[in-house]
This record gives sequence, C-alpha cells and structure tokens, in this order.
Amino acid sequence: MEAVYHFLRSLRWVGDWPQPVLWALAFAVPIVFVVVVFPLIFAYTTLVERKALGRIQNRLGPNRVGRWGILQPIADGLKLLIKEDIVPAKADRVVHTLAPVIAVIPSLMLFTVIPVGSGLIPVNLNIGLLFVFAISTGSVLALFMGGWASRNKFSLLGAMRSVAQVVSYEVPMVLAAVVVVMAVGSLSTVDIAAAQAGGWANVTNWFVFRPWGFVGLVLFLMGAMAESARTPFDLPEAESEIIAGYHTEYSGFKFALFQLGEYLAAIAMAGVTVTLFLGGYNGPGCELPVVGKLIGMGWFFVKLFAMIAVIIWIRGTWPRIRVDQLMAFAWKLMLPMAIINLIVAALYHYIEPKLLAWVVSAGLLVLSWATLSSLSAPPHLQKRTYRYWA
Amino acid sequence: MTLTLGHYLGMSAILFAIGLAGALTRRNAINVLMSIEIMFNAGILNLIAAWHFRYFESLTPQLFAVFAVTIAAAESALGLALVIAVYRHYRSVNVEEMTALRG
Amino acid sequence: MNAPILSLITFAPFVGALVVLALPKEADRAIKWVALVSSLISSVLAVIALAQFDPAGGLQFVERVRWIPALNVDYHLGVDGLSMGMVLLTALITPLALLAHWKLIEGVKLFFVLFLFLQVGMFGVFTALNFFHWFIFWEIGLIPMFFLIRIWGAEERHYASLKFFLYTLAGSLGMLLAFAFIYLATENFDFVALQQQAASGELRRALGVLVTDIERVTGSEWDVGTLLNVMFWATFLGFAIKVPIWPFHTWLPDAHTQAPTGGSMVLAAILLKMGVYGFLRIVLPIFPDQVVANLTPLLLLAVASVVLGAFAALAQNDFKRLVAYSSVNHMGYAMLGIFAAVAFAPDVKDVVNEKAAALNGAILQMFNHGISSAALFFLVGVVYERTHTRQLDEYGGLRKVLPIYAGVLGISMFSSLGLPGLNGFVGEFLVFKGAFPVVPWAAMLSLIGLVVTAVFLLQMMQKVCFGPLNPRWAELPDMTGRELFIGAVLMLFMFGIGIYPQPMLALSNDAALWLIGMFEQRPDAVLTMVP
Amino acid sequence: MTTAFWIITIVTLLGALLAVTLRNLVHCVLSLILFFLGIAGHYFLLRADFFGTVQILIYIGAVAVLILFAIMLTRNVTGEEGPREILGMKWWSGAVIAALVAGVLLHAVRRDATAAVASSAPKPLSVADLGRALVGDWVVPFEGMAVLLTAALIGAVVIALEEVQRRR
Amino acid sequence: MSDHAQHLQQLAAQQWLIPFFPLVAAAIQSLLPRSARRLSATLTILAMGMSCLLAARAFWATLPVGEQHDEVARAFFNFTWFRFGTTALEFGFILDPLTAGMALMVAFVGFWIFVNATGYMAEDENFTRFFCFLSLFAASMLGLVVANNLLLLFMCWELVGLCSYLLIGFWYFKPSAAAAMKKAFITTRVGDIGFFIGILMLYQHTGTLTLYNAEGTGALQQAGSLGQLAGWWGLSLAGTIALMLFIGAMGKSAQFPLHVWLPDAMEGPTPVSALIHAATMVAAGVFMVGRMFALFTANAGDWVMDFVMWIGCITALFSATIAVAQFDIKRVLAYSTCSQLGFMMMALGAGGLVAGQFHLLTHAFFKALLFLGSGCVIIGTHHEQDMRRMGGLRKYMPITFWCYLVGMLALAGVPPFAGFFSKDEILVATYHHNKLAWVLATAAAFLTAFYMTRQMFMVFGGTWRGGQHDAHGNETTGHDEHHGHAHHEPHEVSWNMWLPLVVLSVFAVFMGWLGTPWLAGNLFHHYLAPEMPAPEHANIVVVLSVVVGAAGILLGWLIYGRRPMQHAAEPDPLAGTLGGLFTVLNRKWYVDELYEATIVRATQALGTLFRAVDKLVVDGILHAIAWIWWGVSQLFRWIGDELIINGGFDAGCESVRGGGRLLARLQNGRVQTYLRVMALGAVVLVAIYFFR
Repeated sequence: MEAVYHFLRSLRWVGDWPQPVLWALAFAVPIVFVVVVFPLIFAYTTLVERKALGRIQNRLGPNRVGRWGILQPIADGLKLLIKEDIVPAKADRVVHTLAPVIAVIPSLMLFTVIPVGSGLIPVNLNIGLLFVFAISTGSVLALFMGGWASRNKFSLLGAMRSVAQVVSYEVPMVLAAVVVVMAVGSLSTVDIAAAQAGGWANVTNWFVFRPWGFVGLVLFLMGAMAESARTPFDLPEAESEIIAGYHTEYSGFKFALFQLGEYLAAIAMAGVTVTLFLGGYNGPGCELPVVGKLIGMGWFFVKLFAMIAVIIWIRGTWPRIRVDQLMAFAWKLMLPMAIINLIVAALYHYIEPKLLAWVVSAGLLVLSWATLSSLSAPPHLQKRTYRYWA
Repeated sequence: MTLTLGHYLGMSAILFAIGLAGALTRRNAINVLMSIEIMFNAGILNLIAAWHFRYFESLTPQLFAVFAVTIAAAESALGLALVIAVYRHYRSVNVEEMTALRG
Repeated sequence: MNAPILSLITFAPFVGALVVLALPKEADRAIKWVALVSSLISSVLAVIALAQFDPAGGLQFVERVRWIPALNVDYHLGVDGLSMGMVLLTALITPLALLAHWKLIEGVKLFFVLFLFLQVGMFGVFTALNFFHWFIFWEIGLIPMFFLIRIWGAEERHYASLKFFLYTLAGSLGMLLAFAFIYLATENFDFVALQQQAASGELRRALGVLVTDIERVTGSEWDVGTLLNVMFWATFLGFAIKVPIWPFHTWLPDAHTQAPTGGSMVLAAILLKMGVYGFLRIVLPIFPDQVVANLTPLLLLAVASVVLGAFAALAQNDFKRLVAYSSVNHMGYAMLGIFAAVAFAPDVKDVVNEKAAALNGAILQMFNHGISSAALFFLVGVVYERTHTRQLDEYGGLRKVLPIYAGVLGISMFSSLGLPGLNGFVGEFLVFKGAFPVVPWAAMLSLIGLVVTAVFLLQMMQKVCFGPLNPRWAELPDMTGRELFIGAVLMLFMFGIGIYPQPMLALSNDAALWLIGMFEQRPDAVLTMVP
Repeated sequence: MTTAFWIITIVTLLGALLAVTLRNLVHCVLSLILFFLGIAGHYFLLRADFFGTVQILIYIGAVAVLILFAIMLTRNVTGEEGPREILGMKWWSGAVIAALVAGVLLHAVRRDATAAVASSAPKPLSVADLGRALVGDWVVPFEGMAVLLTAALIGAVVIALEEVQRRR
Repeated sequence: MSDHAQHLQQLAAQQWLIPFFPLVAAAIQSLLPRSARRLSATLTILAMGMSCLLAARAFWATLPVGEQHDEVARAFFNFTWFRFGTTALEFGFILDPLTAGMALMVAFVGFWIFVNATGYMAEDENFTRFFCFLSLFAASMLGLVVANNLLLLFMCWELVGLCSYLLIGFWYFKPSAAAAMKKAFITTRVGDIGFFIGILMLYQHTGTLTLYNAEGTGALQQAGSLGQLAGWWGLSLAGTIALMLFIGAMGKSAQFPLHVWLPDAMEGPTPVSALIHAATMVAAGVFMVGRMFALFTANAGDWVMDFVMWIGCITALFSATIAVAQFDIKRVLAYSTCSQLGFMMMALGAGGLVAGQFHLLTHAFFKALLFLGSGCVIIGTHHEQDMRRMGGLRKYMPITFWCYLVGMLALAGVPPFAGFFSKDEILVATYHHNKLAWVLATAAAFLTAFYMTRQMFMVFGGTWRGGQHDAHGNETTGHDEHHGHAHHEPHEVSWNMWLPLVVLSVFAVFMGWLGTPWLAGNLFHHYLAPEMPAPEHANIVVVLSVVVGAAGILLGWLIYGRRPMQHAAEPDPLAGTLGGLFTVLNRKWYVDELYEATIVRATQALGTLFRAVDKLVVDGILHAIAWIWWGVSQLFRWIGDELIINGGFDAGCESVRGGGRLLARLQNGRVQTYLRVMALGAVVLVAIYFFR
C-alpha cells in the first residue's frame, strides 16, 4: 500500500493531489484490486473446475453458455441472484443472514497479505502469515453460524463436522508454515517471498526444493484443502451423507456468497502456498528493475493457476475419506510429520555443507514418512459391515 | 480531546464491571465463563494500553500480555471442559444447581 | 558341661514357639511334634542338670550377666535344692500336658505356642534369682494361661479367665510395690544379696534411711517396722493368691473348671507351686522377722485352707471343682510345713530335724501334689472328653465300662489321699512329723483335713467308678494308648517316690537345712519380737 | 485517532453488554465475538497489531468456537433460555456489586495521576524481538506456559474423554 | 552272739520275704488279663504257701525249746528308708514269738481261705482281679505283722484298709457294696488319725519309730522313760500315746464306737469276710495293742488299760445282743466277730496279753471256719443269704453241717473245743481285774452260745424254706439268685470249698490245748511272754462259763430247735417274745442311723457351709471389691467426664458448631456467591486503601 502511495506520488499528474486524497487513493487501489481480481478468478475457477472434472471424467464440461462455456459463471451468478432466498421458519434470522457475510469477509481479507509482486502487496503487515491464520479461523465461525442458524439437524451436524475438520487441520497447517517462518526468520509474507529470490534463475532458492520445504508444501496443501473443505476432505458437503452440509438451507444469493467465500479461501490458501513454498513472485527475470515487478506478478499468477489446477485435479481423482480416517490422518500422521519436519528444518540449518544437509534431511523425512504411514495406516481396509447383514 | 491512558483504564474498568455483572447474574455456566472471558480481556487491554501509553520502550507488558492470553485461553478451555463434564453428570449447566461442594 | 544350661532350659521352648509360629496353620501334626520336641529338649536338659546337681552345693549352674546397669539389675540364674525339684516337675508335666492335647483340632497353632510360652514362664520363675526378670517370668506365666482358659475353656470361661488374671495380677502388684521400696532402699533386686542383707539386719537399716528421706520429703510420719510389715503382707498377698491360701483361693475352682485339660494340669501342677516357691525363695529369706512375728495368723490361714478346702471339696458336685479344692487342701499342708519350719520353738527336742522334716515334707508335698493333681486333672479331662459333663451325679459305675481308667483314677486318687506306699503319704507324714512337735495345735487341726480329704475323694470315687452303671455311658471307649502312657508315667513317679523317696528328699534336704539354719540363729533382738 | 477509539469502544461495550444480557445463548456468543473484535480493534489502535492478530486467532478462532462447541454439547441446541433461567436467584445483588466495583475502579482511575498520560505513538513492536525476548531472558515463564498448555490440553481431553469410556 | 541268736538274726533279716511273695503275686496279677483265671489262682495260692512255709520256719526258730527256753527270742533287722535333716527314718523287720505266731496264723488260715475262694468265685468274671486284691491283702497283713517300725506297721495298716476297701467293694455295681466300702475305709481312717497322732507323739518324744533296735533306743525300749513324762488328760506320755494307738485299733478292730463298718463289710464275697473280717485284719488292732503292750503298761497309774477293757467289754456285750436278732447268716457271724474282738480287747485291757493273743489265734481259726461254712451254705443254696429262707441243710450239705457244728461249738465255748479254753482264759483274766466286767463278759458269752445255736437250727435244722418270698416280700441281698428254677434243691459244694473247712475244724478242735493252763502250765503263755507272771487260776470262772455256754445252747434249742420254722414268711419266734426290743436289736440299736444323723450329716453340712462361705463370703467380698471398683470408675466417669469435661467441652463445641453452621451457609457451593464475596472483599479493601 505504501508502494502504491509512492507510485502515485511519483506520477506527475497525480502526485501533487492533497495527501489525504492520495492516501485514500493509495488505499483504494489495492482494495479494488483484491475485490475485483480475485472474485473474477473465482468465477472462472468454477468454470475451469467443472470443465476439468468433465475432462477427467471423460465428459465435456459446460459448453452451452458462451463459446466454451465462458459465460457459464456469469450465468450461474445471475441465476443465484434471481432465485428466491428461502429462510427456514424456525431459523434464527439474524444469524442466518449474517453467516454468509462472515464467510466471505475473511476470505477476502486473506488476499491483503499475499504479495502479488515484489512490493505489490495490499498491506505489508510484518505479521502477515499470522494474520492469515487468524483470519482463516473466521471462516470457521461462518460455517458454524450457518449450520446452527438454519435449525436443521443435518446442517448443524455438517457444521460441527466441518468445524472439527478445520480445527483439526489448522494445527498441522500452521506448523508446516512455521517451518518457513523459521527458515526466513520473519512472519511477513513479503520477507518470505524475498527470501526465496536468488539462486539459479530465481528458482533454485524456492523452499519447495528443500526437503523440508517440499514436505511443508505437501502438508500445507493438504491442510489448506481440508480448510476449505475441498475434495478428499469435502465431507461436510458430501451429498450422499448430509446433503450440502451447513449451507443446506441456503439458497439464492446467500448460497452464492457461501460458494464465493469457500472458493476465495481456497484460492487465497493457494496464494499463500505459492508465497511460502513456490517463491511467490520470484521467477526467472523478476529481478529486472521496473518490468521485473510485472514479470513477478505474472509468475505469481502462473504459479497460482498451477496450484488451482492441482487442487481441481486432486478433486477429480481422489475419493472422499471417512470422518474417523480424516481425524486419524490429521492427528496421527500430519501433526507428527509437521513436527519432525520442523526439527529436520532446524537440523538443516545447522549442518554446514548444504548438500549433506539436504541428503540427511531428505533421508530423515522419507524414513519418518514411511514409519508414520505404516503406523497410522489401518491394517487393511476392512470390508464394510452393515448392521442388518450380521 | 487527546486519548489518554485514563480513557482506556476507564473503559476496561467498565468492561470488567460488565463482565463481573454477567458472571454474578447469569445462571448458565457458559455465560459465566463468557463473562469471565470478558473480564480477562478487559485486564489484558489494560496491559496493552499501559504498554502503549507509558511503558512502550520495555517488552515486559507485551510479554505479560502474551502470557495472560495463554492463561486465559487455557482457563476457558478447561472451564468449558469442566462444564461439559458437569453437564453430563448433572444434566444441567445451571450454576446454582452445582452445589455439590457445599460446606 | 559349662554351657548356660539354665538359660537353655528356659528358652528352648521359646525357640520352639517361634518355630511353631513359622509353620503354616494347617500343618497340625508338624506343629504338635515341634512343640513336643522343644518341650522335651528342655526336659532332657533338666535331667542332665539334675545329673550334675550336687545337692549340698547350694546355688548351682549360676549365670550372672549384667543386664540393666542403670537399675543395677543383672540376669541372674541359679538353681538350688528348693527350685531343682520344681524345675524337674515342670520338665515332666508340660510335655505330658502337651501330649494330653494331642487330639486337639481347633486353634492348634495358637494353643501350642501359648503352651510353650507358659513353659518358658514357668522355667523362668523357678530359675530366676533376680526379682526383675523373675517378675517378668511370673507375669509371662500368667498371660498364656489366661488365653488358654479364655479360648479353649468350657462354658463360662470368660468370667473364670478374667477372674484368674485380675486376681493374680492384683496380688502381684502389692509385691511389686514392696520390691520397689526395697529397691529404693538397697539399690538391688538380687534375692541372694537381699537375703544376706535381711539376715544381717542391713535391709532394715537401709529402709530406715529411706523412711527418714521420705519423712523429710513428705513430712508425713512413717515407721520402719510398720513399713516392713506392710511390705511383708503385700508380698504375702501376692503369693497367697497364687498358692492359693484359704481366703484368696476362689479363683482356683473357677479357673480349673473352665481350663482345658492340659491347661488345668499345668495350672495345678506347676503354677500353684510358683506361689509356694515364692514363699521359699522370697518371703522367707527377705522377711524373716516378719514371718516369725506374724506366724500365728499365717498358720491359721494354712490350717484354714487345709480344713475349709477339704470341707468345701466335700460339698462339690463338679468333678474338677472337687479336685481344685483338693489342690487348695494339699497346698495347705505344704504351707503348714513351711510355716512350721520357721516357727520359733526352742523347747522342742532336736528341733532342727523336726523343722527339716517339715520343710522337706513341704517341698516333697509340692512335687507330689504336682504329680497327683496333674494325674487327677488329666483323668478328669479324659472322662470329660468322652462324656462332656463334669457333674459327679451324672457318672456312675464307669468301672464296668472303663476298667483301666478306674484303675488309674483309683491309684491317683489314693496317691492324692496320702495312702502309704504312694508318694502322697511320705510328704504328708514328714509335714505332720515336723509340724506336730513345733506347732501341735495347727497339726492337730489339719489332721481333720486329712480325714475329710479321704472322705471327699472316696465319695468322688464312689460316684464316678462304683455303683450302678449309668446307661448313658454304656459304650464309652476306654483309655487310649496315649492317655494310658501319660497315666503310666505319672503312676511310675507315684510308686517310685512312695516306695523310695530318698533321691527326692536328698535333693531338697540341704537347701531346707540352710533355710532353717538361717532362721535358727536369728539374733536375739529379733526373737524378742515374737508375740 | 480518538474517534476510532470511541467507535471501537462503543462496539466493544455493546458486545460486552449484549453478551451479558441477551437471552439466546448463541447470540450471546456472537456478541462476545463482536466484543473480541472490538478488543482486537483496540489492539490495532494501540499499535499492538501482533496482539490484534493473536486476539483474533485465539479468542475468535479458538475460544469462541470452544464456547459454541460447549453450548452444542450441553444439549441446549436452541440456546433458548427463559427469563427465569437467565438470571440467578439474587441477580440484583450481583449487579449492585458490579456497579460498586466499577465505581471504585473508576474512582481509582480518576485519582491516578499517571492515567493522564497522552498517547505517544510508539513504533510498533516487531514480533522478532518479542520472540527473542520470549526465548531469551523470559524462557522460564515461556516453558511454564508450554507446560500449562499441555496440562490444560490433557486435562480437557481427560475430562471430556472420561464420559465416553464409562458409557461403553 | 550264740549261733541260735545268729540264726534268729538271719531269719529276722529274711522276714521281709514273707510279705514279699504275695506282693509279687499281686503285682503280676494286676497286669494279667481277665481270662488268665487259672494262672492267677495258682499264683496266689503258691505265694501264700511259700509265705506260710517261711512263717512256719520262723515260728519253729522262736519256739522255746532247747537251752534258751526261758528268755524271749527276739531278733530284728533295721535299715534306713530315707534321710532328712540330719537324722534318718529307719524301717525294720522283727522276729519274735508274737510276730511268728501271728504270721503263721495269717499265712495258714489265709492259704486255706484262698483255696476256698477259688471255688466260691468260680463263676465271677473278675476272678483275676479278686485274687490280685487277696494276695495284696495278704502281703500287707504279713507286712504289718513283721514290721519292727511303727511307721511301716502304720503303712501296712493303711494298705490293709485299702485292700478291705477294694475287696468289700468287689461287686462295685451293687450300690450297697459301694457305700459299704467307702464307709469301711472312712471309719477305719478316722481311727487311723488317732493312730497317726500316737505315732507322731512317739516319734517326737523318742526320736525314732523303730520299736526295737540293737542300741536299745527303740521306741518300746524307751517306754519306761516315756511313762514318767506327763501326757494329756492325766495320762503319762506313754499312756497318751497308747490311748491314741488304741483309737486306731478301735477303728480297725471295729470296737464299739467305730464298729459300724464291719457288718456292712459283709457286702463283699464271703472268703473276703472270712479272711479279712474274721481272721486277720480285724485282729490287726488286737495284734497292734499286743505289740505295743509295753506302752500300755508303762505307767501303772494310767487309766488307759481300764479304758481298753471297758471298750472291749461293751463291744462284746453290745454286738452279742445285736447278733441275736440278725437274719443274714453273715451278719450274725460279723456281730459275733465284733463281740469276740471285744473279748480280746477286754482281755488285753485286763492285762491278759497272752489270753488275748491266744483267743485271737483260736478265734481266727474257728471264725474263719464258720465264715467259710456260711460261704459254702450260700453257694450251696445258690446265693441265698437270708437264714429264714434256708433250713434243713443238714441233709443236703452233711460235710458243711459237721464242720459248721464244730465251729459253732468252738465259738460257743463248749469245753473240748478251742473256743472254750481261750474264752475261759479271758474270763479268768477279767475276773481278776474287774468283777463287773467279768459279769458282763459272761452274759456276752451266754448270748454268743445262744445266737450260735439259733443260727445252727435256723440254717441246718427244720425243712428247706428256700424259694419262697419272706414275710414282707423284700428281695434279699446278694446276687439276684432267682435263676428261674425257684425250687432248686441246695447241693453240697465242690471239694476245694469243703476241704479247708475240714482242716480248719481240726484246728478248731485241737488248737485249744495249746493255751490251757492245765496242760504243762499254759504252753502258749510260756511261749509268748515267759517274763509275765502267769495268771493264777480261778476254777469257779471256768465252771460258770461252761454252765453259761450250756444254758445258751439249751435256750437256743428251746426256741429254735424244738419247733423249727416252716415258712420263710414266719416271724422269728424270738421276735414274739422280745417284741419291740427284737426290732431294735435287728436294727443294730439304730447306731448307723445315729451316725448318719450326726456325724455324716454334720460333715455334709460343714461342707455345704464352707462351700457357701466360699461362694458367698469370699467371692462376695471379691465381687464387692470389683463392684466398688466399677462404681468408683462410674462415679469418676460421671463427675469427671459428664459434668466438667463433657459439659464444658460440649458448650465449646456448640459455639464452634454454631459459627461453623453460619459460615457453612456461606459455603453453599454456588460459585457466584463466592465471587460476590470476593468482589465485596476487594471493594472494601480498596475503599479502606483510599479512605484510610
């Protein structure tokens, strides 16, 4: 935001406007950027997702609306806006209406701390990463309020499940992120991104290429997907079990808001992943003086789309896992892995020849992953037993 | 009027009083816990305000606040756990009925 | 053998008791054999001691070990003519009593442990020469007996055991107090030393010093003479209850009727002798002047216990009470003998031998009564086990069913009656021979007792063995081998001593002469005190 | 600056008051969350943004959720509470006492000279030196906190868990 | 020492052998099982035979033949039994005419009685035990006789008492037998007390109990000196001792006050009665007096001799009267023994030692004869003891009849028989001593003759009255002899029963001549006590006694012989004439009842009294003390605890509890209350802080 302010002051014809106006303008730019760009990305993500799922499931995605179904999102948006907004009789009106709003706000706020480019960050908080986690808890609140307010047993149950899921996955996610913080030494996302610059063509320094980095990425990604209830973890909205989970009773615009909030959270998390592990805006050529910022922004979005693709890909291929497996996986596998990762990262920093450090940490991590997975994996997938069969 | 520590102290005093009133009057254990939570926050706010206005160059208030927050969190967690356990036993969370430890 | 034989004798049963304690509760046979063996060990040791015992040698097998220097108390053991007989009696009777309970079923372990403790107590009393551990053994002897009666006793055992315990305890308290005074005055508990001091009048002087101190401190007016007298009567009370002498004897019949067979055998045979031995060892040597001074009341009591004991026995219809009263009667003779031995009778021709006869007679009477009363109580036990009743009227004509039993009972009865040819007569004859010239009126009165003894014993014999057979007891089993063995051993002693009492008398003769000698050459000052 | 203060104060006070007085339990929680946000706002206002985030993360993220869970588990699903259940037996004495305490505290504040100090816009504290202090000379309380939290964790689990075992 | 004296000394040393053999026999038999009947019988008889031979040998040595016919042959053998004090107690055995004669008599008569006993007890199952007691008795009697020490004598004396106790109570299942044995022992025991006192006094004053010892310091040898010392009741010391000893003798020989046990002693089997209650034991008393005669005559001034005489005389007359009215065959003989013993004591009292001892010997023979005879009668009539249901046995049991007749005549004092001479001697001695006693004695002699003839006629004369119930239907004593065949005829007994009768009757006839003054100046006197002056002869006495004897027999024949009783139920003819007196006599002058009422009841009463004393007084005191003790403790508990401590304490507690309750209300478990209190507290503190 300061950068924008300085940029504005540097523009001649704008530079000399009264400072509060500039200040306000400086404020406005990032806000507009965040509020406009990312919802758009959301819209098209839904489209891409449906098309990609179609391709994966060997069918065409939506292609009726617009050329390749380009206008499908807008159509959906309009549809939702027009649909009747039903509020269940016994619902707690205030909380019911408030829930979708609260679902969206945190997702949007997440984007404020993601450094799109070098220096291009809406708000450069020196506790950026912490802010991310703080805000992400907000979404939990929304889930709950939505589920509870609609006075529907299933929705409440769904809300409870999702809350439990989010809370359980938050811990390993945070720990995975902490590894990066430890490596960089600061919570600010800008510093993290900056720390990944350098190296051959600005790539080799990405944390993902470090063993603990890669594991961190995997854990963070899983955490993020659990956070936003994406495929392997989309138990709350599992149609076959409890209809649409907490947003069963929502329709119309509120449902849209919920979807928006969800997807934005997913995208934001992808952004954070990119910042933390894939070197944010760092990419070949980003260090050039002026145009570097744009190239950086470009790399950022490329990586962002790549992450989104991965997420959609995973949604298409992985089966939904059971609640107890979900919990077990979080507490028995990811948490210990994250802790070990933390330790290995510390070890990595103290072993002088980086190559040796790399090999040692890689070995350790593989070893621990093997033991943990063998330990926590259920002996064998028991055949489902049905009560009436016994 | 310039913002002074007094404002914050006053405000936190009022908050504290409200919390106390809540704790004293509400029948539901969870409400009581919430009120206690309010009192805690009033306290910590005080700390930070004090840090901000007078002792900003030293770290102690901040650290103290960190610790206070941790304790508050732990306390509320346990409080709630207790409430749940009591509920299972008493089938009600009405504070007035939990008089087992009577003299 | 210079090994501390007396301590070995005393503590062999104790070790036995510990071994028994270690055994599991159910191993009845093992417990019984261990108990019997340990008891027999002490008996064998006693016999060995007897073999080396030189009657004329005064105190033998003396062991003296510093025990509590602060109180000037040392563990002083020794045996002389007076106590040797008693040690032998204990060594003989206790194994037999144990054997009598060979068929015991309930509470076997506790029973035998208590019995062994009892034996320790008894040996301790007879071998101790220092008041301190003598008193300890005196009480040790009491406690197991209390439990024996309380647990294995007959119907009103609680009353009887409590009465027995409290009565004896109360008595011994007086004695303890007296010895406390003595200790305060003379700073030592040792009988031998005290005896010398008493003889030389030094005890009286020391008490005088003590009295002056007390007067100075408390300001109250005390007189040595009365103090000594009170102490004498207190000690007398302690032993009178144990002997028992007439007025203090009511605990004996109750204790006997309720005690189990073995218990009453030991109680009658040995525990009573502790009282009489107490007179010989403690009262006579330490309070010579008081004994002589108060002789008439003492004699009166002895005669009373003879005569009244006999008459009371006549009126009993409980078998065991009758035998108990007969014990009172017999002990009366022993006391008569003892008091006659110390009486002051200058005008009697050859008085030393008369007194020697009386005292030897008394000591022999203690031994004989031990044998005959143990036999009688054992036989009562035998019949009680079969018929579970002790009422004489319910018996009748048992001889037809139990011929052997009737024979043994007859012999024991006659031995206790004092029929010549059996052990009872020799003791009684000597007592009367000694007592007659010295205290004729007491002897004459006691003779009545002699007749009445015959009457009630024969009455018992008639009710039990003779007359028509009570149909209830038609098929009683006769005495088993074990019981007969016990009877035979006792009868052996009855006939042995009856026919040739020389060895027994030789044992106690010198000690008796010493004791009498001590009384004979009393300084004249004392003699004047004789009322 | 002061207007922000007053707005946030009003929000906080409103949140606190509603939290204390609302009948529906869940509404109370929501007002409590509002109150927490108000407090976080104050922290940001006081330039303690670390604390702001911490406040949000811990209170809203954890405590509020916890309270919601607690409400759910105590079968009071609807959160409805009649007036009778809301206020304790002698509720008025509670209010009076609270008022008394408030009076005393305010009086104290007023009397206290130091309270008159104006804000001096200190530079925001960096989390790094906070961290360094924590593991530096304040390491003992830090470890203490670690132990406390683990104990609380285990305690809560045990209390909650106990019921499950017994029911089976 | 002359070789004869040495021989005597040697014999004296072997005196202990005489009692030893029966003792060994008794010991062996006590261990034999019941079935060894034949063995035990032979053992006993053999043992008795041996001691009889030994006694004869000893007797032969003491006979005053050859050169030393004038001084008394006396030899003794002493040995120490046990030592006590500085002195020792000695035992000894003596051989002198008195002992030898007595020992031979006891052995000889005993021997024949044993022979009879084998027959009498033939079908009794406790045969061995009977003979064991018999040989034990023989041993102790012989021991008594040969003892040179008063203590040994006393010991044997008691043993004899024991044996009589055992034998009387042989059929212990009969309650009357059990009572009789107890009575016998206790009565003799009462006598023995006197004996015991005598012994003690003697021991005290002579320092020894040995009668004769070489140094001459024996008790009897000091009799003279004792005579000078003063004793009790106006007698010299010797006199007092003699009196005491005589009391013992009275008990044992069933003299007047202590005679009650003898008739009851008939409960025992007849051989026992014969042996013990006729020949030997009862005679022991007389023997003992004879043995200690020196003491009795030590001081002429003592009245002890008269006392003895009068006791003897009274007993003689008294028991003679009772004997007249008895129906049981054995009771008649028992009372006659009593009276004869009375005669002997009277003789001794009158100074006639020789007469007394001689009568003792002769009486032993013919009284044993009579008892064995009655034994045969009882066996013959299948255990019938009541004379009223006998009669006419002359036909059935001729041998028994003739022997019995000899015995009767001897007892009645018919001239040629032994009884006449010995009784005559006594009458003579009494005549010289005291005329009144003599008169009474003669009367007793008359009665003796009368009741013996009565018995003869009732038993042997008339017809057999067996098998019928007597007048008042009470079942007679003894075995339950109704073996179903009520009218079984009496039969003669087997040889081993009547042979002794014959032997004894021979002696009963010829024995008399030994002691008669007419033949060579009373050989017996010369043998027994040559140094004592032979009593001058009084013919009038002899004549009168014969007349009296004949009169007795005549009267007996008149009443019983002429018209013998036909039916058992018939009243005794004498009863008709004497009426009430007869029943009195039959009831034994109610002496038993008298004793029962007085002494026995008194002892029982004393017993109960002292038991009561024990139970009430002593225990009473004890319980009172216990109660006081308990009361005091209660008092203390009540005052001490209740009032002061508890009271004060309770008050204190109350206040504390009150405060506590107050606080408790505060502690009502409601969290909010605590919170309020805390808040209030804080407020107050702060207020204080401010407004201090």
